Amino acid sequence: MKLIIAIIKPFKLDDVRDALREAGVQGMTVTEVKGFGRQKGHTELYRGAEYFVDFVPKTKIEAAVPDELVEQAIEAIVGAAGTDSIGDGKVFVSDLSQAVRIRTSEAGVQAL
Amino acid sequence: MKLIIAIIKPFKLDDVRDALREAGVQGMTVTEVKGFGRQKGHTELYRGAEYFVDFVPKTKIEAAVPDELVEQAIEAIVGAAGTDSIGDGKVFVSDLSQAVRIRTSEAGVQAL
Amino acid sequence: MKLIIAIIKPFKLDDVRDALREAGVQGMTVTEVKGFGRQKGHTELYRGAEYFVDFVPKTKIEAAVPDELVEQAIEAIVGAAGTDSIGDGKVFVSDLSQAVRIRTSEAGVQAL
Amino acid sequence: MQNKISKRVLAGMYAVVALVTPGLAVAQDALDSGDTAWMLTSTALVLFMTIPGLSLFYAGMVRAKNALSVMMQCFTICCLMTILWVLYVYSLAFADGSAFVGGFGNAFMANVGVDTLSGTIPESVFSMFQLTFAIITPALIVGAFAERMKFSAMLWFMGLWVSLVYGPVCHWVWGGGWLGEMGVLDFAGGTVVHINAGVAGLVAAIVLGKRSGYPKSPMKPSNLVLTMVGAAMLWVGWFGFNAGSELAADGVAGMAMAVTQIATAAAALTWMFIEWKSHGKPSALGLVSGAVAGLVAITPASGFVGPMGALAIGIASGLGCYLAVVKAKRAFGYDDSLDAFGVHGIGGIIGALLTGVFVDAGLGGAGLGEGVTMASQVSKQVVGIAATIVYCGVVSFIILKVLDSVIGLRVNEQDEQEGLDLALHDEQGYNL
Amino acid sequence: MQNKISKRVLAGMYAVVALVTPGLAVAQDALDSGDTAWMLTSTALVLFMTIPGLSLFYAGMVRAKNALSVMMQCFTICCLMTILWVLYVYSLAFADGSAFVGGFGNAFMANVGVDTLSGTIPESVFSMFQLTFAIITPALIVGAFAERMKFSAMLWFMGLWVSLVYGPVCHWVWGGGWLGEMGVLDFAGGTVVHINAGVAGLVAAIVLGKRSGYPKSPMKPSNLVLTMVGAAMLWVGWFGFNAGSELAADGVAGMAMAVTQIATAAAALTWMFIEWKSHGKPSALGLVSGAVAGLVAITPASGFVGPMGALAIGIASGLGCYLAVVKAKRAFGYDDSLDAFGVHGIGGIIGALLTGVFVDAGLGGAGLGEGVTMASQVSKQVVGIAATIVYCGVVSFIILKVLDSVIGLRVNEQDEQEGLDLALHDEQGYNL
Amino acid sequence: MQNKISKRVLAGMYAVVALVTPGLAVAQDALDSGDTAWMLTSTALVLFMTIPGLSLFYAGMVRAKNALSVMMQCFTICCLMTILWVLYVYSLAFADGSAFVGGFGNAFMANVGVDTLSGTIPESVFSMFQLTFAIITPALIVGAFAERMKFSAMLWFMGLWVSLVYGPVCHWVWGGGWLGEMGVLDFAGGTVVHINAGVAGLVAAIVLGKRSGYPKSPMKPSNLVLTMVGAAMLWVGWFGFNAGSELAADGVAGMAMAVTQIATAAAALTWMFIEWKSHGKPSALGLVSGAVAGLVAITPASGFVGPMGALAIGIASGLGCYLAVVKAKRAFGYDDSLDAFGVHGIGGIIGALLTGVFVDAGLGGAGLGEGVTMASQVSKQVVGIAATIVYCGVVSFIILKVLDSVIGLRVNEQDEQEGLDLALHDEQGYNL
Ligand SMILES: Nc1ncnc2c1ncn2[C@@H]1O[C@H](COP(=O)(O)OP(=O)(O)O)[C@@H](O)[C@H]1O
Ligand SMILES: Nc1ncnc2c1ncn2[C@@H]1O[C@H](COP(=O)(O)OP(=O)(O)O)[C@@H](O)[C@H]1O
Ligand SMILES: Nc1ncnc2c1ncn2[C@@H]1O[C@H](COP(=O)(O)OP(=O)(O)O)[C@@H](O)[C@H]1O
Repeated sequence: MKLIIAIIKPFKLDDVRDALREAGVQGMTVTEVKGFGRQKGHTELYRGAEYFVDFVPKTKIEAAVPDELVEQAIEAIVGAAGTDSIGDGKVFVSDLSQAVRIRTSEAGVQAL
Repeated sequence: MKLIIAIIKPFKLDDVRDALREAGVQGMTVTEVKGFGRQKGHTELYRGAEYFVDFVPKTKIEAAVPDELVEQAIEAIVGAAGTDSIGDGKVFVSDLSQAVRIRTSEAGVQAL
Repeated sequence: MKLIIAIIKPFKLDDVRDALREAGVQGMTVTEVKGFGRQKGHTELYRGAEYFVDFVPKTKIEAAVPDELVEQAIEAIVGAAGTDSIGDGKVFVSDLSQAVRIRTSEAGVQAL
Repeated sequence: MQNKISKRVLAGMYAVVALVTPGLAVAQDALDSGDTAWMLTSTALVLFMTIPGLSLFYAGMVRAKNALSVMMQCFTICCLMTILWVLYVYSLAFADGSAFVGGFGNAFMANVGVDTLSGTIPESVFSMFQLTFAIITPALIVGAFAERMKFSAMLWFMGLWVSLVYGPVCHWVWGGGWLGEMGVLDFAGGTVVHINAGVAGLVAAIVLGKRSGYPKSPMKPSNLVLTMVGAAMLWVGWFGFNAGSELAADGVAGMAMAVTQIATAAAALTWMFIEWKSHGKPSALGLVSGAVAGLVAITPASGFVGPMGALAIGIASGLGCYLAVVKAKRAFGYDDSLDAFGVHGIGGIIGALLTGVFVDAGLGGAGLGEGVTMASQVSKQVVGIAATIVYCGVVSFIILKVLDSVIGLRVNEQDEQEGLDLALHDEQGYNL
Repeated sequence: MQNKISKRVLAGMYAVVALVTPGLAVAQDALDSGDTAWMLTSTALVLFMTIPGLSLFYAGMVRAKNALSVMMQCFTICCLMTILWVLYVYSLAFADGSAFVGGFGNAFMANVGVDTLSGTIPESVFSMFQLTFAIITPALIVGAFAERMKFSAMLWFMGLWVSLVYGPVCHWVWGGGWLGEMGVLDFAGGTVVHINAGVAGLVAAIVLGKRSGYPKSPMKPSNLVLTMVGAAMLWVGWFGFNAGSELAADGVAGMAMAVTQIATAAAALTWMFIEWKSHGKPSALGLVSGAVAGLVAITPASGFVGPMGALAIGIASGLGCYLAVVKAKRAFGYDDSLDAFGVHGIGGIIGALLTGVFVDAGLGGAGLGEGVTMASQVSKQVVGIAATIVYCGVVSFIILKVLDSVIGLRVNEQDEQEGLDLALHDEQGYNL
Repeated sequence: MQNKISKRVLAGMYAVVALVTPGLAVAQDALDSGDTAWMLTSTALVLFMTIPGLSLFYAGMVRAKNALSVMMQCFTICCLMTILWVLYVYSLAFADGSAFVGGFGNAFMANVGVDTLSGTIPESVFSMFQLTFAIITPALIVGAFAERMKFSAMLWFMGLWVSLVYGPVCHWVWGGGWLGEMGVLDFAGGTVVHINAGVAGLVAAIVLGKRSGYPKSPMKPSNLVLTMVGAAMLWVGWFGFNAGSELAADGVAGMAMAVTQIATAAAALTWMFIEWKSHGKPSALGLVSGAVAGLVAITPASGFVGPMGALAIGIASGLGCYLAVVKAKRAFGYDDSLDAFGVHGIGGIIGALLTGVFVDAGLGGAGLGEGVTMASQVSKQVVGIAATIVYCGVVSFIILKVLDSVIGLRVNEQDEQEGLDLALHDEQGYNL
């Protein structure tokens, strides 16, 4: 099993969720995050105090998938999240040594 | 060392924290997340505009533990977080190659 | 590639970002989290109802880095995030088997 | 002082007289534009107390998932009471009738025209001013059963309660009924509004049972910033409540505003210092809880007592309500979610009793009636309090039990978990 | 009733008379401190409707990233209208002129001194009270184009619109112009304020086009708690709007307040129950939308109808605006972001029409003018409505088209994505 | 105009006269219900400025972790001032005494009864109206030391400051003291309220030192939506502040309201356009900061100047306060957290000076006193400003230094880091 971590633009969440679902991914967990990278941030000004904020709002998706689904899942994300502009985000993959469904105590790929 | 990632129902957080503490886990980091899976979401309606929200509020717990504690920790989580209903959540485990305590620069299991 | 996960005190974020940037890390993703560990929490009292909150606000930084940057990155974080007081946080490292930049579909270290 | 009491009572009587001989009422009194200006303003101020005042005060204290539900309850009560009021409740409360309830002479606002007066103000204004009291009283009860009652059951309860409890009790005290006749002093609603709401709230909290998880799970206020805003709005609006109850812009109204300010400040500081002493830190929620306690307690007394009486009433209510909310509730174990009973019930009782004391001219008050001693006045007050508690308690209990068996009072466990905003209204308070 | 109409109209006329012979005005009428007290208060209440009332109502309904932008638009409108008003718009609306527009006799507040009266109140107060109407009307339009208009274009549009549309239409109805002369009844602004704002909003929504992503992407209200607060403030402030439009603290003002309360409650409950019936759950946003619909519809009628007429107008507007907002908008596909047209346009039309019906003494109203039948009054109302729709629609369209070609109306796609708060103002509403 | 000045001054004098010969005061003047209605309303409006108005304005500008603390400070000040006022500060300010401070004739509200008049209104109302000024003045200072002062030290400071600074300075100007006698014009509190609060704030900001991290760490406003609501409430409430300062519902009150509206709008737009020009974008916070600057500057002038004078004062204050807040603060390096000095101190000085200019009848004002030239009036104004700055500056400094050595003024570093809400009050503003 692998854990796919995708950082995307927030307004692409629904598209990516749909694409992942179509690719056979059953579940995922989503977090609001702030990203730092090539995409520039913005300026805020309050009564003369200027703040440059170089973090931009992003959405992180984590999905545990069986090994055989990894390629399709990555493709699905890349396909759905792209806008051809800086800041579209990344996909990272890491290994999972175990997965358990709390409700049933099922373990392994059945738990996903 | 392993990183245990548990997605649970938010109101179970205190129970799971206590169970983990009893199982010997010393620290953890908690994030508010939204989950997508078998559990159904909800509908919202604003002046005739209907939105179906299929993400449900969840809480993510991350705990780095020494290898020998992994089993107990998983059991503790599964025991404390279950409500026998859909959406109770998952536990994922991945490897950690390093851990450092910032305050002391201690590394490895001592850092946990 | 490795994924560096650092839990730090929120007000150290800017310092750590600068240190990581200097160490050659190009991007990172930041999440507001709550931490549980040795650092004590606080009490809240509302009309006689007392709540002891043992979670303290923390900031989590995730940065995917090429293997050769791991040591420097850890040092940068430890150097910038420390206040010599309990609760300064941790750095964890895990393996990444893949990374993809959504915009260009570049994979591997080029994607970081 | 007799003068002032009678002004209050007369208002009701004029409504009655106007029915029979409208020309006469006009002959006796002429419209005073200054009094009318103040009463139009007071009506706006008291409506402002419920929406947005009380709505915010309550919305900030519940968990975020129930914030809209309490606001919506307050708003819907505002609407429902308005309709019932003009249909028949105003008439039940203020039209000519028995010692216990008014008749139907003003049902459908009959006999209330553009030129009908009530004292020196249009009767339309008197009726609307009184309506705002009939709105806030049931809205206060919402605090007791917040976060767990079905919306439909809430609507039925409030409709029945205002018809069977509020209307009659209002008639007893202000509409020419037996308590007013007996000489019970209640300038702006210690019994009619606060004891009434507090007792109904206590009964509702007990009949509905505790919120799931109470008191173990944390139920932290979601937005105390808004609670403080709500408290401030209650405070400012209360000037209309108390000084408006004089139904004129005169010296009594002025003094009513002054004693309101003084008692409120004293009660707020009292609560704050007790908490500081006993817990180690003063809190914002404590401060404003004390302020509301003081506002409640000075209400029945506001047209009768002087500045130093107000100070005493403020301190007493700050202390008494603190004990009720922080100590007694925990000891008895009922779940009065937002302390409708602890603040309004207890504060109302303290105020009603002390009105009988500080009305004494020797204590700076407006003076006892002819042939009335402080002891006899206090016993009249006790009768007023007891009658309200018993009548309101019994009838509220019956209404709730009947509704529970017919449609059910509580939402189910899962809806409570999810929060009433989503479960009952398909919307969320905050999407920040 | 004639008496009341004339009071409204006279106000404008006094302004004119005062110009020529200030001494005369003073001779005819003396300042009444009660009326003045109420009008000072009403002015504060109506200003309160826009800031913070409407600002909050709107800010809560947009997405968090645009919350400040709508508040800032309302605030800036408040400031800009104030300056234009004292420079020349007050004069255009109320100074002596033709049947279509006033002259420049009061430009720069000329001839408005400390002692100048307008009826029984200082003309300074009359002018400020009217200014608050000239503030809220353009501010209402903001709801139609929220979340996508350039700030600079908004400023130009509003400045031109108040000069070319609001000023003249106000003159037609209240300033001695042709609609008022013809006998069109508009007590507090059904045509001048609500139809005017609603139609301008509809035109703006269409000319600007839909928000990017509408209606596919979710555009959930960010803070309905604040929207409810805003609605409550509108409600309370509306007492100043309607009862203040009597320009005196008297029986008509009292009845205007009463019918405002009744219609609002009825409309809110109507919307709520329809939604409950059709969707399965009642919502807080629905409830307050209904309340605003009722407030709008009773506005033109408030000095003319009785309590039961108000009930009918409330129910009709709750139903009519529900259909407009929930059904018609979707059917036609325009993006009136916060339903400025659906609520104010439609509610204003319903109210203006029904004013002609329920003014009838047989239906509890103040009575039709001499020789006027219900049918003829209704047709006068239709003329008023139609004239406002056509004139406002055409001129608003021209202004927008010209501005679009000169400076552009819309922000670019990226700014819309980022949110106007950051993109146009370099600040954020919430940093919690 | 003389008439108006004297009205203001007389109010204080009546209080004095009433002490000695209460019958006489009643004989001279009768209660006017219209004036009383307006003053009851104005009192509510000015209280509304502090709670919730200023509390929200400030709470939105601090970081979320300190939001409750500033609200609690404003609320506690409201309570504490009320108690001290009725005990002795009202007497210090308005009872018969020397040219520098009043006596104890009204301590414990002695000689203020239901029938005691002050001009045409009850003295209870006059006293409460003045109390609301004594509440908002110290509450304004909170802005200068927000986010770092100990709550206990704040309480002591405010109690001492109102007794040693506010009471006397109020007496100098309005209570029959030397500045009023000399002919300094301050209609509604340019010196007494705003310069006083601004200077005390500046001294406090300097004595306490900068917030930890200032100016390097970001200290973004947590909730500008609420700041805008607070600003709106200040604006609306200010109608009570300025027009209420006439103590009557008459033509001067009407004009005071009008000029308040005009100056505020002009100042807000001025600030906005300067910012737009210099930074490239207009901001909501800038707009409302300008509005408050305009409100401050028109305060001393409001009963004396005409609409065009108001326009000029508004523009001048928008410009002057912008420079003070955006440029001067940074240049000098003190940390006046929320710009109490920059807006209230500087705005108050600009307004006080320009009052001496635009009071001139030739500039549309009420006219200079007999034998007074513009130059001589301006020099009187300078004396008033200078006296207030020096006296308030010195005494505030001494109080702060003494308190610092006795109990300490600042919270420790860790508490400041955690936020005052949790550290000092064990509660949180938001749990969303
Ligand atoms: N090395 C990294 N580790 C973790 N997250 C990263 C890393 N680099 C970028 N990100 C995340 O991806 C987002 C997009 O990256 P950015 O460099 O702005 O543009 P692009 O995706 O087009 O390369 C960032 O905002 C950040 O959240
Ligand atoms: N494959 C997955 N990867 C990551 N998170 C998942 C995955 N599947 C489920 N989750 C998380 O677990 C939560 C519960 O899953 P769900 O399918 O609803 O019920 P159950 O836990 O009973 O199987 C989801 O809301 C989501 O947060
Ligand atoms: N085993 C762990 N797994 C995950 N996060 C941890 C673990 N231990 C500590 N943390 C995180 O690190 C933070 C700091 O830890 P703490 O024990 O309080 O102090 P210190 O860093 O000085 O050891 C915690 O608040 C928590 O977020």
